Amino acid sequence: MYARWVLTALLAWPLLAGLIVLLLPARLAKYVALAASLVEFVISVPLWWTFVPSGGMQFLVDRAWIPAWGIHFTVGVDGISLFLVLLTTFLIPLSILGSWTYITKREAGFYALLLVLTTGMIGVFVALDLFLFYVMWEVMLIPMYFIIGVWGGDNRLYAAIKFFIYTFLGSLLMLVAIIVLYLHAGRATGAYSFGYAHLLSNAKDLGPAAWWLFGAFFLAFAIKVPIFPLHTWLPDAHVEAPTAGSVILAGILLKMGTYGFLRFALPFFPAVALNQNVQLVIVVLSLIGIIYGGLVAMVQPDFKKLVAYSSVAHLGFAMLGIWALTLQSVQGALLIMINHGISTGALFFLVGMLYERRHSRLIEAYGGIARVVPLFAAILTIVSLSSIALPGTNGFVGEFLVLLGSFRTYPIATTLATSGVIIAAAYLLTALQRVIYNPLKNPENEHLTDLTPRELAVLIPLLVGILWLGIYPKPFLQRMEPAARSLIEQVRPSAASTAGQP
Amino acid sequence: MIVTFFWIFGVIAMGSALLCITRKNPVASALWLVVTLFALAAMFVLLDAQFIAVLQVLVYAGAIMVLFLFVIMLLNLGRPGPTDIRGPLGLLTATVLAGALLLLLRPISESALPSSIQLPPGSVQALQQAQGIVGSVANPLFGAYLIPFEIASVLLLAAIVGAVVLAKRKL
Amino acid sequence: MTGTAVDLIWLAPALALLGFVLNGTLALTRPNAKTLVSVIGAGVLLAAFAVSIAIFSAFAGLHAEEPFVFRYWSWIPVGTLQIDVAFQVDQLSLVMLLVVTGVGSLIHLFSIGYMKEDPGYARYFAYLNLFVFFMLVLVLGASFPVMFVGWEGVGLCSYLLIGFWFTEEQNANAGRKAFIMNRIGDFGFMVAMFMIFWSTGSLDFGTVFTHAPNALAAGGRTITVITLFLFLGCTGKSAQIPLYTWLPDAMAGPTPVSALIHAATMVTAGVYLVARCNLLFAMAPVSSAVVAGVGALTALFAATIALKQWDIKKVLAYSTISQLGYMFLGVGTGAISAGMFHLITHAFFKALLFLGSGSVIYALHRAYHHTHSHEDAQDMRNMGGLARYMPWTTALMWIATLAIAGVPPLSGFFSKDEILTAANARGHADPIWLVFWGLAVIAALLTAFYMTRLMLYTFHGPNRTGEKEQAHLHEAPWIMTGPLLVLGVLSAAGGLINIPELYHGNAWLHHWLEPITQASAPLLPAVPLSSSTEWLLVGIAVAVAVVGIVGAWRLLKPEALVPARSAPEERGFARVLRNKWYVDEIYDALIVRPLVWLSREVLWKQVDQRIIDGAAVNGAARGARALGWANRWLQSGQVGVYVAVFVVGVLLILWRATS
Amino acid sequence: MLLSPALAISAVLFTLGVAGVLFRRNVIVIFMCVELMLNAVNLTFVALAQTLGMGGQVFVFFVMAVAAAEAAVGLAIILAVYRHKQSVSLQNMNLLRDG
Amino acid sequence: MSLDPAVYGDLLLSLLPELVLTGWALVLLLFVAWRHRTARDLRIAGWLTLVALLSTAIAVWWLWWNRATLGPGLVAMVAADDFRWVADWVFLGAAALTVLISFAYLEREQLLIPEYYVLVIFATLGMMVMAAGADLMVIFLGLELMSVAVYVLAGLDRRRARSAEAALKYFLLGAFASGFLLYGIALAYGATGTTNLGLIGGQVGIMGKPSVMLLAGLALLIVGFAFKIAAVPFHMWAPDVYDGSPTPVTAFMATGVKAAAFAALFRVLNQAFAPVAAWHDILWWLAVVTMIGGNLFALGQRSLKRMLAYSSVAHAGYLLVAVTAGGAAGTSAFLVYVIAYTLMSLGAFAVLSAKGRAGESDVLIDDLAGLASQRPWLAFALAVCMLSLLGFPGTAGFIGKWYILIAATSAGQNTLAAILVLTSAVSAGYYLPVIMAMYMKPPAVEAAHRDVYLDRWGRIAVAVVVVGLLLFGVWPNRLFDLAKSAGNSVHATTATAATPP
Repeated sequence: MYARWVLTALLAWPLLAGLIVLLLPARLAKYVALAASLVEFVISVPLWWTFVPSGGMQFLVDRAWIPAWGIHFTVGVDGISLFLVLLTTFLIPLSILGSWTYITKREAGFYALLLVLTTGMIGVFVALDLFLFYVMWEVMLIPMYFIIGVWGGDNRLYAAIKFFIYTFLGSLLMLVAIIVLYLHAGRATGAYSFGYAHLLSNAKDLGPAAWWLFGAFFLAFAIKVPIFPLHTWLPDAHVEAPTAGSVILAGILLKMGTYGFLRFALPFFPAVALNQNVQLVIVVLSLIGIIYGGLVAMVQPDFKKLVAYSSVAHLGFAMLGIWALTLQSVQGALLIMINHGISTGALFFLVGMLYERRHSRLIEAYGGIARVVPLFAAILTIVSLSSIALPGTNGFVGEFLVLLGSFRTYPIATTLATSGVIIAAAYLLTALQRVIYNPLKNPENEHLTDLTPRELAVLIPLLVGILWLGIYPKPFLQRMEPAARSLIEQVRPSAASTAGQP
Repeated sequence: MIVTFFWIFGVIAMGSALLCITRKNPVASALWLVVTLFALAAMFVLLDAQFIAVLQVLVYAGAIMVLFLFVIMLLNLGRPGPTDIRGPLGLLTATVLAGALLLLLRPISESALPSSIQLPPGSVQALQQAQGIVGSVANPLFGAYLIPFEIASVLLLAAIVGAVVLAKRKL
Repeated sequence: MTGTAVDLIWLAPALALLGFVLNGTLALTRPNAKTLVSVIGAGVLLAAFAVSIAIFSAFAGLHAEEPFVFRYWSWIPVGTLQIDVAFQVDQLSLVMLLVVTGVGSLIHLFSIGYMKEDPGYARYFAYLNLFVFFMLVLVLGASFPVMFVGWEGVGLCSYLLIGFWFTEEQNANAGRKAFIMNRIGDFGFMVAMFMIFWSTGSLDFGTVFTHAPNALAAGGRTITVITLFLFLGCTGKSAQIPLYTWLPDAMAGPTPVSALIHAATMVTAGVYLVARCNLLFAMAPVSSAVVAGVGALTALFAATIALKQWDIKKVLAYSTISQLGYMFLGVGTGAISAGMFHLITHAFFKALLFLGSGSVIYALHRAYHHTHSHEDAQDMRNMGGLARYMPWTTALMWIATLAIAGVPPLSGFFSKDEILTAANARGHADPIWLVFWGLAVIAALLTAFYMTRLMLYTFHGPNRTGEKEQAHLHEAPWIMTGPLLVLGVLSAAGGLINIPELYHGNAWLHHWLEPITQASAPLLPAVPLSSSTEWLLVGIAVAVAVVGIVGAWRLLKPEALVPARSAPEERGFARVLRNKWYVDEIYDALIVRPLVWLSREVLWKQVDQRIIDGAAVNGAARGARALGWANRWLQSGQVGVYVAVFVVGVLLILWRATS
Repeated sequence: MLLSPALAISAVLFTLGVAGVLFRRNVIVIFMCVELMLNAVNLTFVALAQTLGMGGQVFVFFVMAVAAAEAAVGLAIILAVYRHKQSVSLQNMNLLRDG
Repeated sequence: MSLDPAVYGDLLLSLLPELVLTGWALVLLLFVAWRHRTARDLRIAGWLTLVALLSTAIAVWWLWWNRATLGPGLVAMVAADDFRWVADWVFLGAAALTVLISFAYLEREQLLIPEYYVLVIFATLGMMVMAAGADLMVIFLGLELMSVAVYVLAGLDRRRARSAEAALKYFLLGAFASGFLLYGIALAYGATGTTNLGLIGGQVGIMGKPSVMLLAGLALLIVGFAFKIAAVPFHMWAPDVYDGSPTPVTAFMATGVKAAAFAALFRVLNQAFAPVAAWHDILWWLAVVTMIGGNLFALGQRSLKRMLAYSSVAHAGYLLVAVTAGGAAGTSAFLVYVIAYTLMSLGAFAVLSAKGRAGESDVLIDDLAGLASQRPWLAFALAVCMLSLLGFPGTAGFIGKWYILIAATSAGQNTLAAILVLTSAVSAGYYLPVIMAMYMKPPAVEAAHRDVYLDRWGRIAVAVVVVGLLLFGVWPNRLFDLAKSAGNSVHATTATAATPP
């Protein structure tokens, strides 16, 4: 087993590095930050081999923090969180490299915040103490708030505060719910602790309280996902944020919502979550997300907004898969979470690179540039295809699994959801055509420079990920399966036995 | 007999209080307040609190009210000026609010004290017989109530300092 | 593992992929290394073709009844869902393999000449190789998902190649349209896959077809829905009603592409799918009827449109759609071998026709290029009398025309006749097929007519290209006419692979495919036709063809034609046909525009921006702030107000306490 | 026997004090009304002291001290304000307000 | 160490801190009478004050260390328990921080009034008396002592009409409110025959159904305290007075005065009126309207100082939740939160005092634009304070809020908890703009913040605040132990109702 301290290190190192970077002169900042993030990645990589798929929660660390309330510093990963952690450590160096020339003011602060953000995000994924989880959940809010607000676009202040208050509002009710759970468990057992396992095992017989507790958790996560109609913070935040911000927002932050559902909302309140009406509502909302998100994306004049709305659609698939609770759908949802991180991240990078050259995110500002920047065009095409789930790319595996799995539980809904693949093709190919194909009308585009080696260095890893996950996802699926299985068994004992069987 | 007297003084007190708050001239108000205070002093006597009654006359009606009048004169508000009584709307609101307050305070006067805490009737006089009128107040004051007494002294000191700070001509 | 050349099956797609990788790299790095590119591009295909032949012969030697499945790696293993990257070698896939690599090689060679001048030469061959790769994955895939990889992959390549000259907006549009319409089909394919998995527990062809009979009630609702969804996929990929409209637009791509993708191979994938799943379709009579019916209808419908097209490639496009209709009629009828037979012969003569038209266009294009004129090099009204300038092409294209018209003994005659016969025979079991047969016969008449029209206007009568241009009209180089020759031979003699017993042939293809079809055979109504009836049908078919050709020859007056620029607009019914029954317009008005309008005006501007964001979100924020501001008139600095509020508070508290 | 009349009277006086504060704008008069309120409370204390013991009377003693202290400070403040505004009317005390 | 109230020695010992502070007050008074001309005299007075506060704190610590309790009889005028000691530390800390930020301020504003420090000490003394008082009489006197001193402090800046007006408004309404308080005391006395909290509690216990007189008394008592803690609807003086007073005084009012009033309220309600159900209901409503009102009204502000004033109202609402929750948990939560609140609120005012001129009433939130780029450390400090006020994890404010939530929910007050968090979310609407202005907006003019200045002492104060906020935010354990023992000390009876261990 890999060193026990690995998760602690993953949490502590970026924070430390962030503080150091903050004090560095601007010109050094990005180099140090990049180095730090790479170190972080290197620390995290061995998890991949040392992780034991059937080992449940592992790399556990459990230290008393605030004994007065039974608060512990408890961290660990299982098949669900492992990949989100790796995704985080994978995307951060790329984001730093991607901001190399994009960020021109207060570099030190920017990169420091990125690193602090890393701690927050990893913390959310590995926390096994609900207090710790909540703290991390909030902590990652501030850096993102600053990243949008300080380095964002013209309308950044509005976007930043909207993002903050939206998330904050949702999470605060969850805070109350957590405390109620804590007291419930405490009264039941006499042991007062925020430990995940403890609360989970004592979340039974909540009675009607379970309903509004679930509601509180649901609100917090639904906003993050985001589920229609709580999604309107997303386009603003995505559009205004700097490239790295958008990448991390889409790549990781949104996953916290779906992760929250998998880790907390479902296992804690299975009775509510599987209640007929609740299922209906959530499935319908996911469907709306898929179709509505796609249709709205189709008519966006702003490329970033388009990608933002496409995220709504993608996450809709994930939600559907999660709630369908079959082995295939859940693993598919997990894959979608990873894929979306890679593909959408790559899309945002590409848009950002275009923006750096022409300072416009509007689709009609371009057109016909495939002739001028063939490499860019080729990569943009590949990424778009992965985003519309072309077989052979990562996108397909996830969507296919989700739909196939969900079909068992919700045949009609899934059939409707499948039409999402048509819409996806419609909006992305249209955008693709209007950006890189068509006559090259705007003379400013005549002299666009093609991708630089640095930009390639950012994109190549993502492309590798796209193809790897598309052609040989087995290593991922293997590592997820036991976790997904046990989750399903936990939530729907009946579902587990039949999961996958016809 | 006593009750009647008590009521007489009570009515005087209330009447002059009413006049105090309705006279437009501050000086008049102040003087009517003095009348109220005197009436109260009389009632104190009827309530076996002669020493307090004396203090009432000396400290309140004497010192404090003189201070008031002094300020009024100093600020030269004695001469007839624009009235400071609020307009009809203000008065209406005030009356309504005050009426409501009185309504809510009324039950208090009817509530009888629990017998457990009541001293036998006349025990106060007995005490005064034994320790003298002043002594009966002084004993607790310098015994059980020593601490509040000292705090009061500090309070007065603080007040003096404050008054000086605010009032002295140059800073 | 058979220990024979069959094991090398992975090599065929691998070669194509290699070609793509190399050419792709060249396209991005050294786009002008044309010789290298052409060597790689065509080379890998020829190699693949060689491999295919080797495999074919090896396989034939094994006399295998069961398909060989080669599993390479586990792709998507989740619970009981075990999808491997696996290829299946059996009679059916091998036939397709040969067609794809064979015709593919020829078209690659042709392209070397045709695309010589093009700046995107390397990119073109990269795409072409990639297409072949995906096409091979499609036909070799041993499970629905793997097949689906190829299925969408070829769609992608067709998208890229249609929009190859992307600087023309309509080309890019055509590519997009093709992809999206294919996606509609793919949607059906996916849903079908889900249902198949949850009803049979697997997606491997082998397992599915063995479990299907027990897992699914023949003629039941599930199997019908499954097959209908599958067929939806086919209509998208194989351009059948209602999803055919992308194919004519697809002619925007380079002509060899039209030959390879939109005539010979990709568009037949649907037919292949139905053939592959013949058991499932056989279990669902309703679906079979739908398949056959749609096929027959498409055959006729497309033929009518082809009557009035002026763009030579458009004519061929509609004829392709119509011929695909025949194939679906065949496979829908249950005559798998007939359908496949027609698929093969069609691959030959349609490829020939396209490439021929390609060299015609090439010639005109060059001519116009010399004179710097911007006339339409594809409009038949600008052609005429080309026989004088390009005899080879003319001759070869006549062969193809007669073949497609169904004139004996050319290949098309046998295949088409077999389909008609099968349909007619099935008609004796359930009469609806007689209607299909009738439609198909009329379509045959029209086919003969419009093809003759095409030849007539293109190669005969006076030349309308222009005085100056005529000097520059001449035959295309050998690298282009060579492949034409080969295809000419195949179109002529292609029938040999499946001469029916009627003519004491050995019906080789039919027997070859029996291992594939035997499972479904017992489920189909067997109606043996008396040889007299068969002869009658043959007679009808031939008569129809002859009538069509002669009729066209008599009725049409190439001399009367005027060049495109000065041509008058058609009137009446002709105009309806000219405008393809206005189907595109109808789709646009009924589906596309409303959807876009809904998305932009309602969903985005109203629901998203005004209602959710404006009213709910910002509204709440503004409301709270407004309440805050509203406090200012209380907080006016007037102590009187403060006291009043204070007293109100006192009253409330007193009241709550004492009551 | 005097308790409930005393309580009633003091309640009335207290209310009158409050009413006065509400009626007037002149700061000094308002302050006087506050004094009136205090005296009303004193009456309650004294009346209670008759039945509950000397504690009440002692309390009145302290109230007087407090009243004196407040008077000293309060009047000083009033003077300070008057220096700025040449007025002791609450109407003119509106420098501090929202907005 | 158990002290017998009957023995004068013990009694004096139990009052040791107050006596020490009084002694220092007299010393300082003499010094002031002797030297009151120059700025240097002023500074010396300030240092003396710091020494005074420190020595008092040590006295408190000594008593705390020896577990000094005043018993056995309940008849004592003052209580000696951990609650008192902790509260004393809060007051002394608030006073000390106030003094620290006063040095520069007084000199800058040319307020060369050494008596200022004397008054600060008197006010602190009053607060300590309030926290100590086990008898309504003592509490009342302490409250008056504090108030009288603070009235004067509010009007200290005599050159400015705003300051005088603030003093007047505070004084008038304060006197008015203490009238109600006094009446409440009288009625309570009448209903129980005593003013000693313990005895009242006993009486109420045997009384059974509380009499009207008692309830009315309780209501008026609550009114009296509600005014001092600026609870809606008795809050309306706060914005104006805070606005007009010299900023250090404002800080002192917002923290010390509020804390003292709360401390007294706690003692009164929990020791004298524990058995009376009525007050829970009253305070529930008071808390709700205060939270909602305070936060909504704050949204409407553009002046930073007024915004902070309203935010202090909102925080009074949060603290009221702790009172409503009651029990030992409520008390501990209250202490933790009040400590956090004192720190963050003082920090905010400290930065404000550095930014502004002439009473800062003119500093708008947008005037902070670009502060981060020109005064990064100040901006950081203010940002930390804002986040802490917002109740953001990692800061003491969050820990405090969390504690209050636990107390409330464990008392079954889930609705109250929900309202608390929702209103906190609203508060983001006015705390964030401050951060936004500092970090995300460019300065209006080049030298917008050139004259922003904190002297050494001010910096120390701000540093203490920031470190404290972050430290308690991450490592609150010692704080909890303190608060818990203090909480239990007030609740000999009601301790460990349904509270987590």
